[in-house]
Formats: sequence, structure tokens, C-alpha cells
Amino acid sequence: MIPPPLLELDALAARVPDGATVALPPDNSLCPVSLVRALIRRGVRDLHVIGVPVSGFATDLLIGAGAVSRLTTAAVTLGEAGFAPRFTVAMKSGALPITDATCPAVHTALQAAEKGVPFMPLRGILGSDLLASRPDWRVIDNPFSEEKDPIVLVPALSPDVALIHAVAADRAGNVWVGRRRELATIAHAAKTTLVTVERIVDGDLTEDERMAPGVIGALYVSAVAVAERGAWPLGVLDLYGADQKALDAYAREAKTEEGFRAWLSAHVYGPAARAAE
Amino acid sequence: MIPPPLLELDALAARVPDGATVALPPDNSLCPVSLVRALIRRGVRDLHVIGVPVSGFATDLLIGAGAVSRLTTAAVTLGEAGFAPRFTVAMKSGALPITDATCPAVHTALQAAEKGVPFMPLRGILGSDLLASRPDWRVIDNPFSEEKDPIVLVPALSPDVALIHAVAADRAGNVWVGRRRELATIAHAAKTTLVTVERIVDGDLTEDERMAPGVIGALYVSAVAVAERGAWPLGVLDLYGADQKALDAYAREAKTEEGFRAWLSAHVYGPAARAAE
Amino acid sequence: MATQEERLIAAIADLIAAPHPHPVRHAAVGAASPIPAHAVMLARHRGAEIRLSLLQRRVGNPFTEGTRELFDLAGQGRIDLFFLGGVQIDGAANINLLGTGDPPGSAARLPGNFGAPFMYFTVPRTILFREEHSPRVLVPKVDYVSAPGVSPRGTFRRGHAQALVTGRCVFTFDPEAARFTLASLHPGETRQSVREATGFEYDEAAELGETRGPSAEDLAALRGPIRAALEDTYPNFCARVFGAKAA
Amino acid sequence: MATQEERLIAAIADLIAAPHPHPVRHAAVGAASPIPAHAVMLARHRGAEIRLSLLQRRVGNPFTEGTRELFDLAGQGRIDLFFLGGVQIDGAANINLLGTGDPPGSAARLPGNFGAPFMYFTVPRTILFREEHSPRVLVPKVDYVSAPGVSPRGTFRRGHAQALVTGRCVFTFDPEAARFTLASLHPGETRQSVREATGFEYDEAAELGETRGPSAEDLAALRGPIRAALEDTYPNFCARVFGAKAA
Repeated sequence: MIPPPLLELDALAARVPDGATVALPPDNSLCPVSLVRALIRRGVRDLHVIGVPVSGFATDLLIGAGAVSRLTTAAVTLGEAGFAPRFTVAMKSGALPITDATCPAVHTALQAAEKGVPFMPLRGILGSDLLASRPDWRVIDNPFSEEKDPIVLVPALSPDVALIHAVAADRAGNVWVGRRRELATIAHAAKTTLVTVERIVDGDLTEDERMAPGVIGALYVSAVAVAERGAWPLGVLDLYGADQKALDAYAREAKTEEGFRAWLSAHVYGPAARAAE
Repeated sequence: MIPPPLLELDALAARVPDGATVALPPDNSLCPVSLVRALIRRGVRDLHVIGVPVSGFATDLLIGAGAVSRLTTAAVTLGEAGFAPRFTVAMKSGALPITDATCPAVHTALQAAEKGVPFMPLRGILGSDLLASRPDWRVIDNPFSEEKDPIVLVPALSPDVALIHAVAADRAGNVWVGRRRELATIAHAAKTTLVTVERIVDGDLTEDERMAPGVIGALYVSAVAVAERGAWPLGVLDLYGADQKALDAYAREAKTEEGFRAWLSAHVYGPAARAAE
Repeated sequence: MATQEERLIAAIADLIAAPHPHPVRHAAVGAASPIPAHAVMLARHRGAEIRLSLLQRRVGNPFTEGTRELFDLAGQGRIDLFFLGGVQIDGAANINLLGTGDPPGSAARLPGNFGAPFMYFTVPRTILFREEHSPRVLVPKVDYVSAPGVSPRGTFRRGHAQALVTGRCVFTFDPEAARFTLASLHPGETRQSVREATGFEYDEAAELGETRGPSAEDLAALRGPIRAALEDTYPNFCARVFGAKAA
Repeated sequence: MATQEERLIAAIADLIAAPHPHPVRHAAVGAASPIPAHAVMLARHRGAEIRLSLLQRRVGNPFTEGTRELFDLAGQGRIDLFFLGGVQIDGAANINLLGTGDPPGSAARLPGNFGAPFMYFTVPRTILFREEHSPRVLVPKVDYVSAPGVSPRGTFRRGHAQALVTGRCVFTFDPEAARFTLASLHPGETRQSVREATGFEYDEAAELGETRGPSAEDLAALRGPIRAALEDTYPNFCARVFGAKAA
């Protein structure tokens, strides 16, 4: 029962291979932005990014940095800050192949992997152009219905790597994500789960009945790194809110390639950015 | 947003109609024994009891009291106290129709109801006599496989009533069950959820990020009653352990009809039993 | 004097209270939908017993199973009312959240489908809301169907659009005919002005009145207790519509 | 001097460490299986890196998603080793947890299938364990197949029984032949005594030695640190097998 290793942030980023299928939580759900910055610094390439179920700031950074070769997601948005600028540019230029989805289908695909079944059904979707664009989905007649009852089957999705940010890890490698249970589903479904945390805590989180319900158990966790304020400029539950000014500034500046490069220089490559991590 | 009503225990029991399909958690998972005793006092009849995923002490009481007309479960046991005596007698006499299951199939059936899909697939089971005994299950060929790949489909199960015991309820009707997330699944899947709790707490459990992960939200809760030590002789998380002596005594005494009646007199109908609730 | 936003809020609150085979006990509203959220709160203030789940609140949101719970709730049939919009809406109530052009998204790419392809089927009442009422939004045929307005018989579907509320009018929707009917005009609009701004065909109610605005009591509630309840969730909207915060 | 239980623990620990295409990184053990739990702990004490999940511990169990998590873990392929028994086991490694007679359960009804019909397929290594070794347990054909020992090609199955450990001997299992082979005899047993106590047909290893018992270091570990670690989970077993608790 060796616990998952506690690494430096850059060493954690080094565990994401080029070409991997990488699942990322949405902006409001413990998104590991520090880790994404470290990935950009290491020059990661050719990622297939999965938005669980939607994508935002972190994915827009990766797209802008040229690290994404395919995107599967139900939507890409910066929320109140508006459209995701590098995503918008990439879609306009046709440079980024996208596999559109819908939120519950992303959850369903991950839950199928979580349960170890090859597919799960999902209501709705019939008659949409989304369905027409997903040859990997199937429509069957519900075998339990006397009458014709078509239903969509979504195949299981097991990402190579899940990247998540958590509030805390204990020394056994258990991590606490609170009510964001979709992060647990990502970790259960993924082959490898890399976690940044705000801090390391003493004791065993699974031994505390009050904390245990919000824990992802160590057996799903491949490695951990500490990244204080590791979701910035996004927020973490009630620990800190999103930095709306920083997000608004990004949404404005990153509309141009030049502005995006300047943002990277200041916040990803700059000595201040490195020192902050 | 009227919260679910806070009732007396007997009034809660009155909300379980005769003939209902009733889901009960296992002995180690916040089983509402006080409520089951109240049901027996009110003379409930003709229940179809679902063990989620297995059955124990509470179900044995209901069987002995003649309240059960069908049982669907993956197993019936008193754990360390041994076989469930009234179940064993009922099986021997052939008086109790049983639909055997397997633990993950019970979870799968409830999760299908939780997601609002008519079925979910499940691995394993093929070639077992269990499968042969479940004409309500289907085997299809996995539509995503090139090669022959038979897989079982389990239909969704939506109990009429879920009966659960929780650590606490707040005044909005949110209840805290901690890591026993299968209770949340039961509540999500059931049409009506009746909850006994150890105590009522101030504040809103969903507003506390530390408590929220263990909460079943009020919108799933139909009514609440306070039942202190409401799982006795079973235990509740780290609040109190199972009363092994009481369970051993029950397992011994309830082997005969006479002994079971004596147990009911002392612990269900007796004035002391009523006064304790 | 009511603002345009307050009028739209009142119009939607009227639709929530309108006779309908499926009563609203639970409405869910997304982060980008302040007007629908205020409408649900106004309907409650007027006496309807409705649970309102505000999605994506950072602190204290009602869900304890992550973002999946909303969709599970809808799948269970526990959400009675949801709001959808789109970059395009057509006369059969098809909605497009993805983008325009051929291929879709080549002219303008929007964020994406979100949960619409699922919610439009599983929630029994949908109110379509799009403030911009122009021929580029209300089109004869959407460039991309995120979710269809109607489905063939034999398709699992709990309901359809109840109505479409725009900055100019209220349309009701008849799923049997797969057509909208102009039901009321906002102040300053005419049959003609709506006809010119609408790219799809629709019917007109014989009696075509003005959309009922908010009462004095509605306005007091919106600017007082409802604002107080929603200010944390929609700070920018509240500041813009209701003015600077009272100290 | 080792007790019978300590010998069985050592025999199972040897099986866990035996060469096998699927290494054990994570074993799950149920509440009713103290001997397998101690065997995993002994294998760890001997140096294997194995995570042990003790199911149904009231406090501090490793699962945070309720009882479902065990089965999800197995479905994901994250449990490498599980232990199963049965009221009957036959020569093709079919197991019966439900009951005997015709119809099954009419002669003796056991608790039921639990997770066996799923776990036997999804966990790559199963060690069958039943202390009673008699013709009524080890039968030619089980009265009820809770889970089959082998499956036709094309059936999703990660593995099979690795071995069957009883109070008399160790059998290994060959899923290709669907047959057991007597691999070692516990002290005091002979080829003949096992043959007479076994209701199913099986093969015999050419070299048939005595089941290796626990070493002095094994015994010290079992009676010291392993007991200390498992005492809370299996109090009755520890008191019976290891004697009164040291103060």
C-alpha cells in the first residue's frame, strides 16, 4: 500500500504523455489550472482534451498553446467573461477538430467506464444533428419495451489521464473534492489520475466520517503535487472565488495571437509565474 | 419550497401503503429499524421488499411479522449473528416468494432509475442459474463489439418507497448520510423517500461545503421523523455500533415462531419499546 | 416605470402560472439566465410553490452529486421547467446552440450544445427565451438542430416548448401542429413589426393583446426581496437592471 | 506449533505470491473472510506490495461511494484478487452460494448470491476457499450455479479460479480443461483421504508434497502486528485463533 508519490508540479506535468486523451473538469469544478500552465511550459503536444462535461479557461489555454489536436466537449465558454477566445479563433480557422457532445452524454460515457460496461443508454438526443455527427453512438430499440422505443447508446470513455485539482490530500494519497463528485467519476473512469492540491493534511481522510463522503480514495490517485491557489484565476469551492478581473482581462487580451502570447509570457513562462508555483 | 414535513414516527409509518414496493438499505448502512418497528405496529401488509443490495435484520423482522409478500435481494444474512431466522423458516416452508439477485445488479437497476433510463448493462452473470431465474433481464450482443459479446441488461427499478435512516436532517429537509451514497441512489430512484434521523440540526446542510458531499437533498425527501438510536440494534457510522448481543439474542430466539413473537412483544409492541421511541 | 427586463420577467412569470397539464414544482435555471431566474422568483412571490435550483452557484448550490445531478434529476422527471435559448430558433421550435453556417459553426461558432439535446426531451415544460428578436435569430430552419422542437410518435419525450419569449412578443407553441402562435405583443410592437422581425412562419391569436407587465407589487418584490435573494448569483445583472445597490 | 487456521493462512499467502500472469496489487476481502484477510496481510508482511480493502468495516472503510464502489472497482479491473466460497463447489469450479436441493434452496437455503455472479467474471484472480472438505460440499455438479467456473469463448471474463483451498489440501484450477489438480496435502492427509472426501473428479500432480506451513517469522507476524491490524475487524476470529489478547 505504497501511497501515490508526492511530486513537484513540473514532475507531475511530465507524467502527461504527448498524444494522451486528457479529461479536464469545468471551470467551476476544481480545475487544475497550475498543472495546465506547467503542461504548457513543458511543451505538451497533441492532446485529445475531454471537457467534463464542458470546457473553459484551462482548455482555452491549451488550445492557444497549440497543445490540442482534438477536443470532445459539450460546450466551451468562459462563463461571465464570455466566449473562449482561442477556441473561437481555432474554430474560425478550422484548425481544431471538435467532437461535439452534450453534458449528460459525457457523464454517461464516464459512468459506463466507471462501472466497467461497454456502453450506457441515454434519453433524448434523437432527431438532433448532434446524433448525426456521432457515428460512435448507436440507436437501438429498447429491448424492454413492447412498442417501438428508440434509445441512444453511448460507448464507455476511459481517458488516459484525468487532471484534477483538490482541496487537500492526506499522506496516504486520498484527496478531498467535496461535493464535486464528477471529479470522482473522472478518476474512476481514467487510467491515470494526476492531482494538484491546495495543501497536504495530516491523518487519513477516509477514517473521518465527516470528510470521507468528499474523498477520492488513494487507489485511484496516481500522483499528487501541491499547487497553492492551483485553480487561479478560477475558484475553489468556498476557499477562494474566481478572479473575475483576471478572467475578463484574459478574455479581452487573448482575442489576438499577440495578446495571448503576452498573457502566456506574463502568467505561464514569466519568472513571477514560476516563482508563484 | 415548502420543506418535507417533520412527522411523528407512527405518522411516517402511515405513509407506507400496504402492497408497496419498499427499498431497504443493508444492516451496515443506516437501516431504519425504528421505522420498521412502527410499520409492524401499524400492521403493514403485502410489501415487496427490495434489499439494496442485501437484506438483514429489518427485513427478517418484516418477514416474521407476515408483512412481506415478495422479496428481491442479493442475500439475506444477519452477518456475524448468522442466518436470518425468519427468512430461513419462510424459505423452508416455501411461503415467501423470492426473486434472487446479485449485489451489482441491484445497484445497476437503481442507477438506471436514477438516470431515468429504462435499463443498464452489467458484466458477468452469463451462464449462471441466476440469469436463468430472471426472465425480466435480457441478454443482447454488445452493439459496439465487432465480435460476439453477449451482455446482460438489467431493467430500471423505481421502488414506490425508500426507507432510510440518516444521521441528521436540517429544517429544510436535507438529510446527511455521509459516505453511504447508495442511500442517495435509493432516494433518487424511489418515488417516495421516508427518512428517520437521529436529530434535527440548525442551518442548511447544503450550504456547508464540508457536509454537502454526504447530503441527500430535500427535493428527494418526502417526510422526516426523529428516531433517536433509530438503527438499534444495528449501528450508525461512528455514532454507535451494532448491539451484537441483542442481534445474537434475536438470531437465537427468533428461530421459533414463539420466540419471535416474544421478541416482538418485548421490542415492538411492549410499552417499553413504545416509550423508547 | 418598468424596464424591458422587468417586463420580460413578468411575462415569463405569467407563463409559469398559466394553465398547463404539467404544474411547475421545481424549476432549474442556469448561470447565464438571470431573467428566467427572476421570473421563477416572481412566480413564487405571487404564491406559486416552486423549488428553484440555481445551477453553478459557487457556494451553496443545491446539488451534492456534482454537475451530473441536474441531468439525473431531469432524467427522473423531477425538473418540471427549464429554459433554453439559441443562436437560432425556427418555426418548429428547433433550437441551435452550436453555430451557424454550412458546416454549422463555420459562420459563427457558439459554445456548444450544453445539455439541451437531453433537457428538451426529459423536462416536461420548456420556455424558450431569446431577447434578440430578428430574422437572423428566428429563422425558417436552423442551420444545426441541437434539439428538435417535436419528435415522431414513439419517441420518449416528456414535453415540448410551452412558449417563446422575445424582446418583442410572446409566442405559444403547439407541438401537434409544430407551429408557434403569436400570443401577445410587448409595448410598442405591432403585428406588422413582429412579422417583419420574424424569419419563420407562425399563426396569430385572434385576440392579440399587449403582454401584461409587472404590477406595482411585482416591481417592489423584484427590486426588494427578489433582488436580495439573487444578488449574489447575478451581481452584474442586478446592478444593471435594478440600479446601484441600496446600502 | 501452527494452528490449522495459521496453516491455511500461510497456504493462501503462498498462492497469492505464486507466479501468475496477473499480479496482485489490490485484494478485496469480505467481512466473513478472516482467513483470506490474514493471508493477504501475511503476503504483504513477506514483501508483496498489495493494497487490502476490508469490506464492511463499520468505521474507516476505504470506500467513499457506498457499497456500490466495490463492484465498480471490480468492473474497472482495479481489484486483482477476490475470495469466494460456497455451500457447494464442483469439479468445474462452479460455485453455489444459494442453496441445495431441487428446487435450489429447498433442502438448505443459504443467504444468497451476493456479488459472486459478477465478481467471478470481473476479478482476474479468484481463490476459492472452503474449510469443510467433504462430499457434500465438493460435489460432482452444484445444484445451483451462482457463478460458473468457466465460460464459452466470446464471454467477457477477466479470469478464473486460481486455486481451491480446503481444510485438507490445495487444488489448482486449469480453466482450459475446466478441472482441478490436487497440488499439495495438508499435514495428516493422503491422496486416498482426499479422494474419499471429494465428490468431484480431479487430477493429481505427479509430485505431491505437503502444503508448506507458516515459518516462525510468519507466525510471529500473524500473532503480533497482523493481529493488531485486524483485531478490530475480526475480534472473534482473532480471540479464537490467536488466544487471549496480550494486555
